[in-house]
Amino acid sequence: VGCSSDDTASSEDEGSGEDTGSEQEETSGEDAGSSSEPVKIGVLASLSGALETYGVQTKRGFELGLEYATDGTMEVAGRKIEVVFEDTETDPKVARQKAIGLLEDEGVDVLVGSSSSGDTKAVLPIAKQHEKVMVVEPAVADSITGADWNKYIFRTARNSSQDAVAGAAAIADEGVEIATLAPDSAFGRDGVGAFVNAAKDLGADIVHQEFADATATDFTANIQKIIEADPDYLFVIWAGANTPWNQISDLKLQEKGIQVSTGAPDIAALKTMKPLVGMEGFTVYYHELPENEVNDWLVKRHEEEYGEVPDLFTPGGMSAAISIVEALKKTEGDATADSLIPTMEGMSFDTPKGTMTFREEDHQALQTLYKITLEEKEGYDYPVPVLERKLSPEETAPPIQNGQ
Amino acid sequence: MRKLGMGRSTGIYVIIALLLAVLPFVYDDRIILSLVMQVFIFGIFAMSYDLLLGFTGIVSFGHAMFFGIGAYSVAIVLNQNEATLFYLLLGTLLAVAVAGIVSFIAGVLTLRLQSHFYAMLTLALAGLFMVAAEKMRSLTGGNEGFVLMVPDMFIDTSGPTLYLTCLIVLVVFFFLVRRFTQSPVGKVLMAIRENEQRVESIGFSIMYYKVIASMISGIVASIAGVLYVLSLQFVDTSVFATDVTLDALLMTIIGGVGTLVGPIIGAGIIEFAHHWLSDLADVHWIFKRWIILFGIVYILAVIFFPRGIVGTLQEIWIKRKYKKQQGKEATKDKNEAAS
Amino acid sequence: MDLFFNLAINGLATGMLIFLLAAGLTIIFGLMDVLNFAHGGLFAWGAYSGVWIYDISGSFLVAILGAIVTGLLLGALTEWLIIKPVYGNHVQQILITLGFMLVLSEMLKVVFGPNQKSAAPPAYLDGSWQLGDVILIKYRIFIILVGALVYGITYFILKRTRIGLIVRAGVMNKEMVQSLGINIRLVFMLVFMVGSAMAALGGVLLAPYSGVIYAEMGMEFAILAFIVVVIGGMGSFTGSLLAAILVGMAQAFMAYYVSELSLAVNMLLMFAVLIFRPQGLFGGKGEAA
Amino acid sequence: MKALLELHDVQTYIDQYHILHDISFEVPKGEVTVLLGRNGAGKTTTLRTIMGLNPAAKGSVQYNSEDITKLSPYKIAKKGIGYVPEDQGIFEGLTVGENMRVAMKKENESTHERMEWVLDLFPDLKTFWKKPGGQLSGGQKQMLAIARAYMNENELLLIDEPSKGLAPIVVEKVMESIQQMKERTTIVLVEQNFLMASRIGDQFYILDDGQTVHQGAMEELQENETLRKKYLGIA
Amino acid sequence: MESIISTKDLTIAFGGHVAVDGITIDIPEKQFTSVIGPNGAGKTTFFNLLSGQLSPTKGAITFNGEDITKLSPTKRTRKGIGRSFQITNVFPNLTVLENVRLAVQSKNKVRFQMLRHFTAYKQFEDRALELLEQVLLADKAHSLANNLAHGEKRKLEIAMLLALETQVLLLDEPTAGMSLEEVPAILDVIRRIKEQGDTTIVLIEHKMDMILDLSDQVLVLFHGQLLAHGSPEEIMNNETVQSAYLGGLYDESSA
Ligand SMILES: Nc1ncnc2c1ncn2[C@@H]1O[C@H](COP(=O)(O)OP(=O)(O)OP(=O)(O)O)[C@@H](O)[C@H]1O
Ligand SMILES: Nc1ncnc2c1ncn2[C@@H]1O[C@H](COP(=O)(O)OP(=O)(O)OP(=O)(O)O)[C@@H](O)[C@H]1O
Ligand SMILES: [Mg+2]
Ligand SMILES: [Mg+2]
Repeated sequence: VGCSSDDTASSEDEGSGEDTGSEQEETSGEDAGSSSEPVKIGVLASLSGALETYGVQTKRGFELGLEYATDGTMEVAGRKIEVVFEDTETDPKVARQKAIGLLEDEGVDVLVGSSSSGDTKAVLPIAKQHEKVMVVEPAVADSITGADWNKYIFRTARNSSQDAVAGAAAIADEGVEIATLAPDSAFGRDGVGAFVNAAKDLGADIVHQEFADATATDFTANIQKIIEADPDYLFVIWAGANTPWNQISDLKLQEKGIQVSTGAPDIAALKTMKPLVGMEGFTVYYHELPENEVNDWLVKRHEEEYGEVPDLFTPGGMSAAISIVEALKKTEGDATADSLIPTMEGMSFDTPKGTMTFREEDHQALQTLYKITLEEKEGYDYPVPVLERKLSPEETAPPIQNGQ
Repeated sequence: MRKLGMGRSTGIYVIIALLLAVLPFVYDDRIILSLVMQVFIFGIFAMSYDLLLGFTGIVSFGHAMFFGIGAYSVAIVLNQNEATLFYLLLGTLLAVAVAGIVSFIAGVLTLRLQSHFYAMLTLALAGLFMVAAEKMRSLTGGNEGFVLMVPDMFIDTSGPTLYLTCLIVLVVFFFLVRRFTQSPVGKVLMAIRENEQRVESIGFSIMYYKVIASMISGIVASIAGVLYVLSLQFVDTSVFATDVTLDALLMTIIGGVGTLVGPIIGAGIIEFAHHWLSDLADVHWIFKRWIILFGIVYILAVIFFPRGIVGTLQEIWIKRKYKKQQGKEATKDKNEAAS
Repeated sequence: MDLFFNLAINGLATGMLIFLLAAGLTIIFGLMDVLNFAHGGLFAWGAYSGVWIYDISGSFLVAILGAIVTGLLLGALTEWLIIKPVYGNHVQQILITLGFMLVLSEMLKVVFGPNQKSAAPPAYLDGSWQLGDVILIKYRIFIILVGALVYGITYFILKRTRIGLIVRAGVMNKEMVQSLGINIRLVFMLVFMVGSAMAALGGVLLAPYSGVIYAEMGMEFAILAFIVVVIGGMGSFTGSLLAAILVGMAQAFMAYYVSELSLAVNMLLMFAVLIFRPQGLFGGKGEAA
Repeated sequence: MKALLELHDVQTYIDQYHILHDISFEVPKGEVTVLLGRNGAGKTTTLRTIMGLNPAAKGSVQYNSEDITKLSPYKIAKKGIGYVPEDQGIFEGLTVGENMRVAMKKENESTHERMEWVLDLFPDLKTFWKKPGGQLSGGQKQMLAIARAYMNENELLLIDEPSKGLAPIVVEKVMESIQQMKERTTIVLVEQNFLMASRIGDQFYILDDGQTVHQGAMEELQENETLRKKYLGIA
Repeated sequence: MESIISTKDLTIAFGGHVAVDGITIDIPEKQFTSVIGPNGAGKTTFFNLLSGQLSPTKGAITFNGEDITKLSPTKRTRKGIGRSFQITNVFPNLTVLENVRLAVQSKNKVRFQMLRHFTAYKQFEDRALELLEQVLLADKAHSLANNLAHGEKRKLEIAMLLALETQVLLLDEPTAGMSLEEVPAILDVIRRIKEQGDTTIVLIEHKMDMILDLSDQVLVLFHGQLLAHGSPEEIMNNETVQSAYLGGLYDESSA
């Protein structure tokens, strides 16, 4: 009763970008396999709550991605593509309900999502039960392509280990002394673990690992310890709202000869990093970094549509869309997992971040990441990531963790 | 007369339960069914909360702790062993035992003090459990949690097996808890809510009763946690979050404190209001901010249904009865005057 | 020794910040016996409105005043719409203020957008002084001073005027206070407004402190404030100050010396207080000051 | 003489319960008017209705020829009406001294004088000046409640069962004090202690089941045994 | 005469203030003892010590020869000391009937029965109604206790106490605030219990006629100490009692 979701962005509103899918007709979810039927894609994202900004980035990217990959026809191999967006509210329970609704009531053929690792993990078993391919974007937890993985799961997002490897590649070298600072959570610990391995591989010394309460407002103690360890670099993995940047600068780390490095976040969060101008680090995406047609198209269309540049996770959403459309082209519209999985394994596709490849073993997309420095620039109210060098997909390839 | 009334309400509950039991066979909107199942689970949880708040007058800010204990006990036992019914039962027993012990300790430590100490102690304990779940990463996977295998019969979480299991557990616990609240002990609990000191001086030791209430409530809550993790096949530290406690609290208050059916109805209202409001996001931009509407619902509920839905209905009913009685008396007086 | 000073000063500053947050709550809770779960929302509104005003006016002082005014107005509105129907009923207070909390937080996104906002201290409070190895962060010293000032003024008002007395009497027996010719409704509203203004002040001061504000900050910090109120002893104003400082210090020192437990500091502290000194560290005879 | 306070056909509900059905009486200035009646007759509710604590649904309350039926309690109190409630209304967490301070509308010479007079009347209060009101003995609370009401320059005092729980010697003091107050203040008294009521009352009203059923001068009741039997059950 | 309760040097101090000061007294079994004294003399506090609401700073209490100084109020009630309260002390949001039924239930030692329905205990309800009849409150049986007038609450209080059928009844100003018309009825109830002769009653009252009428012996407390102790007549003629407690009022009322 009243629960059929109307937020399907069908081809009618292509180019309108506004999510007013009001003329949506009811479609029965049965035998979606026949080629006259549209292909349905369900996208799970945090469209409200704390991760709303990420969810919205994914959504915009995904819509533009479909448009790009189908040349605006919103059709692939003769089948229309329909998308249903659902808000997970960053609550695993809701995510799961929405996923069930998408699969069973809407009858979607492919799932995409979601903004948080918890939401995503709660949905993984359902994809398996329903034997539907799920493209994970932008959740980062390693276990999604590790311990909790199943064969229906593909990921266009980079995982924590890739971040870590990129972070290491940006600063680690023979004899360099590095300390780390991360939130005391699975996210922080996994990330540091992977970073430490990667950095050691490159010959660096890890002199101190510091974990802090992610909700704390005061990081003095943590920074004190780092000062005492006196490394060349402090590598910070941080997510969450209370940031340590102000204190890092107030306690004059840089003046003590400790360089700070971290992954650059989205633009809103970059604004809080003014004290870190000059920092060397890496990023997943910043719209000025990649040089390719897809990205040019994305930046242009995104500005037309929304009056602003694409942000951290917009290309991820777009990549997910492109990967699905490309796979469907190859299967000639067959959206069943049986034909999609073999097609997607090892598949390469062009994204705003260059070419990505789904690794066969764990379905993780190998992709380019960027080594950057943060610089002050005229006309920007935040420190701008400036390209140092591209970190190639091979260079940042994470270890395979799903036992395949 | 009271006996008769009781029988009738029991009958109504049984009929409703039967209707709910056939629902999955005649209605196949899976999302609604899984929503109804969540209502069952949170109905149990809210009911356990009401046992504390509504019947004994104890406020808890950390009730999520028991929910989380239930969820993690089963999840860890199933994860560390095989996903069979046997281990599910073992996990459930573990949940009950741990919840029983923790609620016993929390109760003994603070229930001799004013009630907000229990509230705050449970809040602290829930926080500590959350940190523990986060720290024991080899068992729990930290705050990101882990996906778990469940016994085969429950694998299809939107199928009728799990649905019916939740319904049966709800019904059983509803009648058990109701019987408990209507037993002599239940009456003493209500008296404690009203005036502790007086209960002591008519010869009951309140500590025993409060600890009993705390334990039963904790154990029932842990059962809700068990079902929750079965329905999610995934667990993370959010089961210990204050939000979970607040949900139970809101369900109890909206439904009607001290009424038992109230919390279940409250769970239904909150889950469905949540679902529908958030689904309206595309009808009008305002619904994108459905949380605002959700908040307004709470506010209006307090203003217009200060005693919760069920409590307010009961009150109206009592008023009616009183009016009738008055009317009768008035006519009687008139008749007398006339004669 | 330098290390000790660094930790102590930063702990103190954090404590003062928590105190500013908790002060409004203590007053509203301690004097009026209202469990205000929307307190965090008022706090977040103070932060957002302050940062917004700072952005357009360029003056931090104006921003602080603006936040206080926002707090006063929102406080009046809250008391009038939300709190008035539920005086004396904790259960209903929880429900209605939580509802209002949702509205307040989400309205932030409607008004200011869903993104987190960055905030920096004004130039004259930016940076730090270095004395040997002791680093004094200017903004933190500023917070400590403001905290002390707020405490002093409030303490004076509570001790030296009849207002504290009247409010407490009003909570114990509202009818009787009215029967003595006091418009307790108005008094309650004023107190509530002041409490909200304190929350808003805490919010605007927190913004440059942590560098970033976000819509969910209210709930996160409100729980911390509640913990402080409990540790300090329900309704004891001085207790909240000392408890806040204790929490701030504990966070700083625990993070350094027993970092494994740093996640659990607040909870452990509250746990210990409840077990060993349930009336709160400084609670006792229901003194409001 | 013009009546200071008049009630006309007052009807009051508490929630849905109809408590006062028809209360009418007049309180002449400078006299002591006693309300009598059995438990549950509605005496307390009548005083509360006058104070605006349970406002009348129908009928009117006139004070100094002004309609105060719908005013809020604090406005009524401000007009110069003092109230000693049946349950004493002690602020349990405040000390005796603080209880007195809350009650004082202003502090000046005359209130200081009053304070001295009151503390002479009830020396216990002075002894326990710093003790929380909640820890007083039953009788001490009663004294505090009365003392509080004496602190202000009131034109009318509503006193609900002042003698309850007081030792005989204190009852006597309270009676004297009421007699002294009478010179400045008009008093409405609810009192079960008939001896006391008859000694200081000028006129009486008898309430039964929310209605005023009888009235007269106090002497009349003292002399008329049948009346006493009928309404009060005493000889 | 057997004494049922004896106190030895019973003392309690609140901070510096000694509210009950070294009281040593035997309360004879199956007799009617009254306690009088000025306001604040320590009468209620004395009761609180006997019933266990407070524990003494010094001294001991024995009941039926057993030392009960350390027992909780609950235990003392079960052993047979029941009391009523000076301030009205009932369960406000339960009905009058439920208030009394709880006391009946306690008397019948139904304490931890959590599975049987309460209506299975019909006899409790009957007994409760019977008690309400006795105190003239039967017509209010189904009202919430909260909605009673003050005097009615006092009666409820007495009904709850009677329900416990304890060996000792401690009555703290049971008729305060009760209307003149109804005092005799309550007195009747008390008198009837007294005449049955198997209950020990201790009464605090300020109504002298009542004391004179009912008491076998009278204790006078003054500043926490036992000032005098004897038959009602002796006490009435005691000059200190006359001047410190009774004032002039008593003479006239008895006249
Ligand atoms: N809050 C209430 N709700 C319902 N009924 C009430 C309430 N308060 C009082 N009553 C009823 O109103 C009637 C009158 O009460 P009131 O207190 O005015 O009596 P009273 O004359 O002062 O009696 P008493 O001498 O016992 O103090 C009583 O029957 C009482 O039961
Ligand atoms: N809990 C307490 N804390 C401190 N002082 C107390 C406490 N209880 C009683 N007191 C004091 O002890 C003294 C005796 O009080 P108690 O209540 O026993 O008097 P009482 O003889 O019953 O008087 P009344 O006739 O007025 O009821 C009083 O001065 C009172 O203030
Ligand atoms: Mg009365
Ligand atoms: Mg007494």
